[in-house]
Amino acid sequence: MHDTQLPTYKPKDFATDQDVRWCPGCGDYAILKAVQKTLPTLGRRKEDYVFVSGIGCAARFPYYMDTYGLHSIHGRAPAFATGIKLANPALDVWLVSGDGDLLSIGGNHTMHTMRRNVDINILLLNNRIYGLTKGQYSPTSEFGKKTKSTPVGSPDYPVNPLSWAIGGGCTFVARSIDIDVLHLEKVMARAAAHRGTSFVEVYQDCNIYNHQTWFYASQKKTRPDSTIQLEPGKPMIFGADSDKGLQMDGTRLKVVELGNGVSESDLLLHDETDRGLAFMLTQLSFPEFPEPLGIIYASTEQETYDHVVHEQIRQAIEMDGKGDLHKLLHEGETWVVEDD
Amino acid sequence: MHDTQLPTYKPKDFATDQDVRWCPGCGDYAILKAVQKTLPTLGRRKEDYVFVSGIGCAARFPYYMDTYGLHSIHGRAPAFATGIKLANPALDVWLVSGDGDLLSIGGNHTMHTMRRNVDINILLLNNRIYGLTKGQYSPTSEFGKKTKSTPVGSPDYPVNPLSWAIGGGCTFVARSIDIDVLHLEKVMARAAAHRGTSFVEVYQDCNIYNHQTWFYASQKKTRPDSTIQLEPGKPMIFGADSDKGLQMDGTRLKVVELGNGVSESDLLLHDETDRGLAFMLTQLSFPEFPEPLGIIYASTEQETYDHVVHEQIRQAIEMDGKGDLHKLLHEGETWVVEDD
Amino acid sequence: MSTDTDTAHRHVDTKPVDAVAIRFCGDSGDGMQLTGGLFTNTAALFGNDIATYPDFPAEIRAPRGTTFGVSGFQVQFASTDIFTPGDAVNALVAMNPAGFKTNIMDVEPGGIVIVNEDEFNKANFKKCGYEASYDPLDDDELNRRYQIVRVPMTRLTRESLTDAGMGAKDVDRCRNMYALGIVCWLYDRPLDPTIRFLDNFFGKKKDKPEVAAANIKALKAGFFFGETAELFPVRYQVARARLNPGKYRKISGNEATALGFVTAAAKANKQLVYASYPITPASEVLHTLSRLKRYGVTTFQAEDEISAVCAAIGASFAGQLALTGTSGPGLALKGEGIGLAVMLEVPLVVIDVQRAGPSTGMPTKTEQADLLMALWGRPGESPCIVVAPRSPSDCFDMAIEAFRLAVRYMCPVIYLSDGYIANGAEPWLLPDLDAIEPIQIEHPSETNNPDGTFLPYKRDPETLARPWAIPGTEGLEHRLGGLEKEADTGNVSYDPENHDQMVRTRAAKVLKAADIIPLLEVRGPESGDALLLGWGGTYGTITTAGDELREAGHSVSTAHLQYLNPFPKNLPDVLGRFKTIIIPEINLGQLLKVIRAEYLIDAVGINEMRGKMFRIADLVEKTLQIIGR
Amino acid sequence: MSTDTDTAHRHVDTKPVDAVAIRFCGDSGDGMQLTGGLFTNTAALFGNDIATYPDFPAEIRAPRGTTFGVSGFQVQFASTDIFTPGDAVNALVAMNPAGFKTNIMDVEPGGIVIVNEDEFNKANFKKCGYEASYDPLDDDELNRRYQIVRVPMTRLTRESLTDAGMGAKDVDRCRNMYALGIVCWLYDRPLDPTIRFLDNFFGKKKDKPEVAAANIKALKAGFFFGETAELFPVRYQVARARLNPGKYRKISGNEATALGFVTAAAKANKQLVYASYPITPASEVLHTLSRLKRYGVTTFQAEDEISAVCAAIGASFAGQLALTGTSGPGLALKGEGIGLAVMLEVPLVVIDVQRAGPSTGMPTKTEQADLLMALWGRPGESPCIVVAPRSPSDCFDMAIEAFRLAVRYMCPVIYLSDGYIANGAEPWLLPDLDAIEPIQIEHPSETNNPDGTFLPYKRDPETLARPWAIPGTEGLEHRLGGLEKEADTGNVSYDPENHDQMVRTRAAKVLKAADIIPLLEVRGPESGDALLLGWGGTYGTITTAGDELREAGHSVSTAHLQYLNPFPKNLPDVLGRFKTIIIPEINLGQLLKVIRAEYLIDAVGINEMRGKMFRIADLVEKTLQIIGR
Ligand SMILES: Cc1ncc(C[n+]2csc(CCOP(=O)(O)OP(=O)(O)O)c2C)c(N)n1
Ligand SMILES: Cc1ncc(C[n+]2csc(CCOP(=O)(O)OP(=O)(O)O)c2C)c(N)n1
Ligand code: SF4
Ligand code: SF4
Ligand SMILES: [Mg+2]
Ligand SMILES: [Mg+2]
Repeated sequence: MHDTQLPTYKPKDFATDQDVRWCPGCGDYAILKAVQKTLPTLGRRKEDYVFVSGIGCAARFPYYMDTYGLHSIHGRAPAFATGIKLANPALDVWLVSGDGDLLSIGGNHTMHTMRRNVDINILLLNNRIYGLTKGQYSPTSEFGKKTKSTPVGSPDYPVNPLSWAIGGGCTFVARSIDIDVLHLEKVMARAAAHRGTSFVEVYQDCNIYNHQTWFYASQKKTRPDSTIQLEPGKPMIFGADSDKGLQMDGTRLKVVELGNGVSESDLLLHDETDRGLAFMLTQLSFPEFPEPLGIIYASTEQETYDHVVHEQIRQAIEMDGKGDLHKLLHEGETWVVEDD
Repeated sequence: MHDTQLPTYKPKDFATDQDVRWCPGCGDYAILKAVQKTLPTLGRRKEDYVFVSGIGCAARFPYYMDTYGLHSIHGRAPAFATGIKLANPALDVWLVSGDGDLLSIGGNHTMHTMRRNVDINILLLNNRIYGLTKGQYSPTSEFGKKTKSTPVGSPDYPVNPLSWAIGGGCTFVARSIDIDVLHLEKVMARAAAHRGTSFVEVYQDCNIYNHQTWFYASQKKTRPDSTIQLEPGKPMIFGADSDKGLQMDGTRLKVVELGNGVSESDLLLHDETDRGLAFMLTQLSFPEFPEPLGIIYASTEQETYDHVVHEQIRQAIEMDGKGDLHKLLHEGETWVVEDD
Repeated sequence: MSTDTDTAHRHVDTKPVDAVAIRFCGDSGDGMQLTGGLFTNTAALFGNDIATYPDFPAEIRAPRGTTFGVSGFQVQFASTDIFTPGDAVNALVAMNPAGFKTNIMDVEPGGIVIVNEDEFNKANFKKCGYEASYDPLDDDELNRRYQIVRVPMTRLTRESLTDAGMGAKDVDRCRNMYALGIVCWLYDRPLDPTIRFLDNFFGKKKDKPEVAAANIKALKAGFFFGETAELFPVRYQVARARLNPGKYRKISGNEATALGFVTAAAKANKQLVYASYPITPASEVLHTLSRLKRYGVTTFQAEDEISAVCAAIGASFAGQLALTGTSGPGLALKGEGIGLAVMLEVPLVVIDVQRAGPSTGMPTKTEQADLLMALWGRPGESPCIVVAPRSPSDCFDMAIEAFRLAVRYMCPVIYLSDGYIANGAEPWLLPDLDAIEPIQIEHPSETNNPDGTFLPYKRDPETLARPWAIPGTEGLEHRLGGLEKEADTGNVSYDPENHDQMVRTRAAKVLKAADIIPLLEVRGPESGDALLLGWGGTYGTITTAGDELREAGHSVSTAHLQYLNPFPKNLPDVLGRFKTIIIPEINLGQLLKVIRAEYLIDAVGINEMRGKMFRIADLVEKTLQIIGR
Repeated sequence: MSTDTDTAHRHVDTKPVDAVAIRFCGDSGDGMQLTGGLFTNTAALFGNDIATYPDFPAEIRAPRGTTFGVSGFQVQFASTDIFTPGDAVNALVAMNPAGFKTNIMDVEPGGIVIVNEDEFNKANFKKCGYEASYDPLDDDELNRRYQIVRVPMTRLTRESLTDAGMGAKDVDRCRNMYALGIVCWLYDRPLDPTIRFLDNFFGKKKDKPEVAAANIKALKAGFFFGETAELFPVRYQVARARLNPGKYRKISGNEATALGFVTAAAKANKQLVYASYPITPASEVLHTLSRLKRYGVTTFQAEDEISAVCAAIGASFAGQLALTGTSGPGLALKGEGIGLAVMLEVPLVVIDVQRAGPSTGMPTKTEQADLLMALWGRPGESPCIVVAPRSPSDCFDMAIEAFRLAVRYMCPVIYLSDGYIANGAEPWLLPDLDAIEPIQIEHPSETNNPDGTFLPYKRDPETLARPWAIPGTEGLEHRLGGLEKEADTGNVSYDPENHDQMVRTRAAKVLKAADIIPLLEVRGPESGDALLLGWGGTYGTITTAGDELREAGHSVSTAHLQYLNPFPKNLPDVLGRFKTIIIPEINLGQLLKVIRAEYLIDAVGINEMRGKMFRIADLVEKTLQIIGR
């Protein structure tokens, strides 16, 4: 079916003819653009991509990607994605959905997909609200947040998606931001390269029901002090003047100011493979701490689920040969009734 | 309804007349006994306890407790428990169920209950297998484990229930073992005292389908070297001869031998309120590390969900008075049609 | 202002009409819901009977000018009793070409179409998919068919607000009030109620008196424009309706549902625990109830529908009135939980505000296709009581009924609303709270067995209900579960005879509810050629169609089932008195199936699946076809 | 050994009988399933027709000696065509008082009851709830009613194995073989097949030749005991049956289900992807398929049933044959997912091995009460094809049928098995694989629109199915989803007419399946007084009852529906030819409802909810009551 040579794609080759129906100003536009820019760089054929989603504003994503796509039902996208990989592990499956979809109704499927290490890429478009159903609080909404369903404030403590992913055994955990398309592209390229489940939280602005919720982390002015860019092996440094950093203090992370005897070389180096450190990093939250952006955790120690499953089949065949259906049916004790 | 004085209960006051139908040798018996021994010490009335469970061998628990009980459906016990607390926060709700029930089909409800910090006590009877359905692998079964549904070995990486609980925001996380009734009682008493969700993993032997899975941690001979008893503020020491301990090594925990210049005072002290440390502790697994027993994490910083919800109601009434239904119906623009 | 409107009378003739259906349409950002709502209030306060239906776009904020971003609001106001927002639109207000394009075919021939001419330009034609070279306002065919009235509303609004001191965007936002002003003039309606609202809402609540003033100015400008511009040859007047005397308010189905359940809890002396997960078109019930904490309401936004139904069952076990609510996809998820409630025999009410399916379907559109799922969508023999409100205000009454039955028969009750009545509104004669019967609940405090033990499944011989003993009660400790229970003791039992007996008892108990369910009433003669039998949100439409058929001399009566399981006891009688039973439904024939199976009657369905209400005219026509006239 | 058994003939007379039903019962630990299975093999190899049914306890390992820990296994073997394990038990083997107590009432009057006398002691009486002072073996009434044969099996087994060099526990474990030996003697059956098995299983597979030897010794000892002890006045002999010639094996429904689906995949040239979550009584399908990796089977044990159905749909979208399986509570959870498959129009088969409900119910017991859920348990108009195997071996054929239909009509097919046929076993005439028609699948590789685009919802005019284009195919990229789709393009559409059309098309497509569904066959005369119409696992029982009724001179025929949606095209014809239609079901009348609604026939139900199969005698009697004889 395939010509042997990979065509050269442009971002617009991945755009469908459907009108994009998000609200004006929605953060999802930028993310869509970033994905459409990233795919041509990944060296895969267009027909091998499958975009899967649940239900929600974010979950409209597949309609705008000129690849194979499945806009499924609320919360179950990870299960569909798993099924697709079981049926055809050669496909490159991207799951794009919202915080309500992947963490509220779909939290369990997301978790089990992560722990199994199914080889898919998950983009969690986190706007801390239910957009499509017009503004109820989501599992990432702040405690006390007033929304349509919590007129005097949310009584739930939010879940921290990245801590939960680390705790649930995910092998690749990262974070990016809607408005920073370049950063997004970089993170997505790494996610795509990861074998196993990659889980990328994207801070996304819902222009209508939760506008500016991430502005502290996304706007030029406040961003340097409220976030920290992680680079593998590099010291953890941040601040508008690159004058702050992170150090270990016993069992905990602390913020230190550079100068006064503290230099860059005294800072903690980022180690993507250190799960304990990764957990601590995901726990950092503004304003006490800068919030980490980039690849927080990436481990290649585990096999992917789809690989193991198909390897078991391959080995079974290798050991005992391809199954002979006739023999299978005739297994066990049989007897013959003769023609009288 | 209540006499004012609390009756003095004995363990057998909490036993029903129903035949206990677990297999001979099942670890659940010891846990049942421990619970029946613990309740009389907690200072609550019998009629205020509600035991809730899902489906599975472990989930038969409520039938054997002479309290109120709800043997619900598979995986949903946390939701029933939440509903009970919403309806009547004065009740003392215990949720007892298995690893399949609470982590596989019920993982999401468990997680959301924990992050909301609903004031219930969860006992996870973890036998790393589906007992009731006769021996399929569970989310805590080891990678490669051969079971009825995985004849050549499980292709899933297991979930670590305690890491996942910490990552999901649980405010009380502990571990105990079926055969150590005294330890169990101690842990359960602490769990009962905790305001918010307490999550106790109990290593439980399934005598029929997964016998001896925890023997390294439960048997006298191997236990001292394969587990570590955590005590708040105490050094982390373990081993048959109390000759080993844990220290921080940069961002990671390491095992050290005592002697040769390393003394008890060099060991890490257990701090129940340190979530990052707690995460690292839950990651320890035998044989590389001893597995922690006791209270791993306990934080009292958060309010309980049921409290917040009922407090919102109380405050609403305090501010604007108890609602007047007549006024409510007559709200907004009304008009009168006169008799002609 | 009211004097102004009086003086307006001299300019043109006023023609009295019985009823008028107006539809306002435009972009989601054009404020059509507000405009329609304000006109509705005006008509209601004046004393008309009213019925409204909003038509939201599926998207949150679709790009401006697209057809899928069109928001509409229809109101019928009348001097007679009306039951629907009307079939054919007598007057359309179209704020842009997309609105015009998607709504024009619903306007009656000769109907008035008021357009904001300024928006009819090439750029906008393109956005909504008209050929660039085609201006629908110049289309001869359309101009022959309708009275198209062009008003440069954008320009006129701007001109009237030159000195308002507001930005262009804010000025343009007042266009809807300009349009409303024109409509108020055309239908001879006072501006006072709208002015009052604008003052309160923008002036007081939002603390933006300048916005209030600008809107009021635009409103008046529109009114005076109608008066001066002589665009309309005649004004219309719809006299007061003869409604039952009393105090009224306008209410939508979802609001009435929320208020009904709150009232049920009050009448039962209980807290209401509402556990739900947001879903269109049911979310509003959650929003409304979450604001009613002072009225003894606890709301729980669960992580999903399964959690919601299970939490509700937990709350019921613990002794409160437990309610869960959703739409079709959520009801599918609740099936296993509802089955447990059947087994536990605890009271539980489940709201399903039906929407167009299957699967995600068309979430903002209405349908009646969840009936069979409500009846039988659970494993095993798992009977539930099923009720269905028939109009927005009926939601209030049926909500109370639902809990009355759930508590009396200790079982789940499924309450089938739909998008049409949930979002539609009508005048509601406010009930006398004292006249509503209390909901009797008795929680035992004593054991019920001579030997001193408690038998949680010992039944009341009259209702077959078991006692509702609740945690916290000394001495009545007991355990419930989903395994089959032994009669009386409730212990787990695998005994064959016991199971047979329990299955039959649970079924018999639900059927018992027929003892207290009101008999089915027939509108029109008690016998005749045909009976139009309906259920749920089609009430208004079917009733109107029936009335029209009888007026035209046909022997057609109507009846509407609010109780779908069990049926009213007189249903077979009623059915037997008509030659043909016709069952119109917005599905492929679900009640039809039940009626045929139950009574072996060759009933005939009228079935449409268009995501919206039947047209009355279609019902009339199809009925005539069936009865062969 | 076979020579030994021959010599046995001289001791007592041998009486030829047509059929014998034996039930082995005892504690779960007593190895009754193995014993029954071995006897069945012996009978089958001998050439009898057989039918078996195991009766597992609900508990994993209940405490020894309790009634709820009793495990039973019934086998009927016959020289005639039989369809059921038999109503009344001709011979009962009871290894302990609990087994005796729970099974004795099923033995026919005058039937043989062989007991292990050694276990009949006070301690055991207490465990199973007999009064301590009461020894049932001494009960005059029981001794009058049955031929109770006391054998001190524990002692005799021990004695025979004194020199086996095994511990007491292991020795006692051989008692079941001792019992089997007695039974083999009584029914004149060779020991060879059992000895072969014991050698293989214990000797080779488990590498415990001493265990094999001891068991064989006990087996022989039992046989000789039968021969010597003169406990039985007569031996029985059941001649070879006249089965259709060919090669046979014994097969249970769950096994046949697994093999059928594997065969379907092979015939379609596809991988089988089975996504499931364990649940009684369906888990065995997962266990079996998980061992068949070499046959192109991928199994996925999902985290729950929702994940399982969704993964299956994903696998189907990606182009494999996708299967999911569960029991009632799980089917409830899959409803939303199945609805999506209806909308996506992808092939999917859903197994429901029904068990007694509602809710958790009685998981190890059988029932037929999920039919209405299978038909209608989803929101919106969401039609599925529904099929139901009628016997263990029929599971193989219907599994292939299920996929043939799913693939041809691009829709979900629900396959309703039940606990009775899932666990029951019968001889299976091994099929000729080459004679099974291939399942044709065509994945397009070219666009289907002259303009070069791909129309994923362009239908085949004959089947109304859409093309199954799969990811990885260049140029056919497309997006599917649960929102209503525009005809042909599959784009999201809220158009009212389109929705109406799509709803009707999906329904019409499912009805199209009637084009290739075999016509319903009648057993007995083609017309008459009554037709017993059944579906699913009741086939054997209803057929036998019908045969008996006809033999007794009644004008009663039988017919069994394997296709429940759509029905075979000749069903109305068939129904019209009988005066009374009687529908026996293990539910409260579910097929009955559908038949009544569809054909307005006053069919009558025979309904039992005892968690087990009808008794043939009861069916005969109730039928006679209904037809008034
Ligand atoms: C079973 C089911 N329950 C509820 C819904 C309604 N629903 C649709 S999207 C959504 C939440 C959307 O929130 P999120 O996933 O954060 O996406 P966003 O719109 O914010 O991008 C809900 C509750 C549904 N479609 N299906
Ligand atoms: C909806 C549903 N799916 C599946 C089942 C079958 N089932 C019952 S218990 C169980 C798992 C039990 O495992 P676990 O929770 O670990 O309990 P254990 O028996 O090991 O104590 C399963 C799959 C069910 N009862 N309901
Ligand atoms: S509602 Fe929010 S998330 Fe949804 S499209 Fe609009 S801006 Fe984006
Ligand atoms: S199967 Fe295992 S977990 Fe279940 S009762 Fe038996 S020993 Fe206990
Ligand atoms: Mg969101
Ligand atoms: Mg378990």
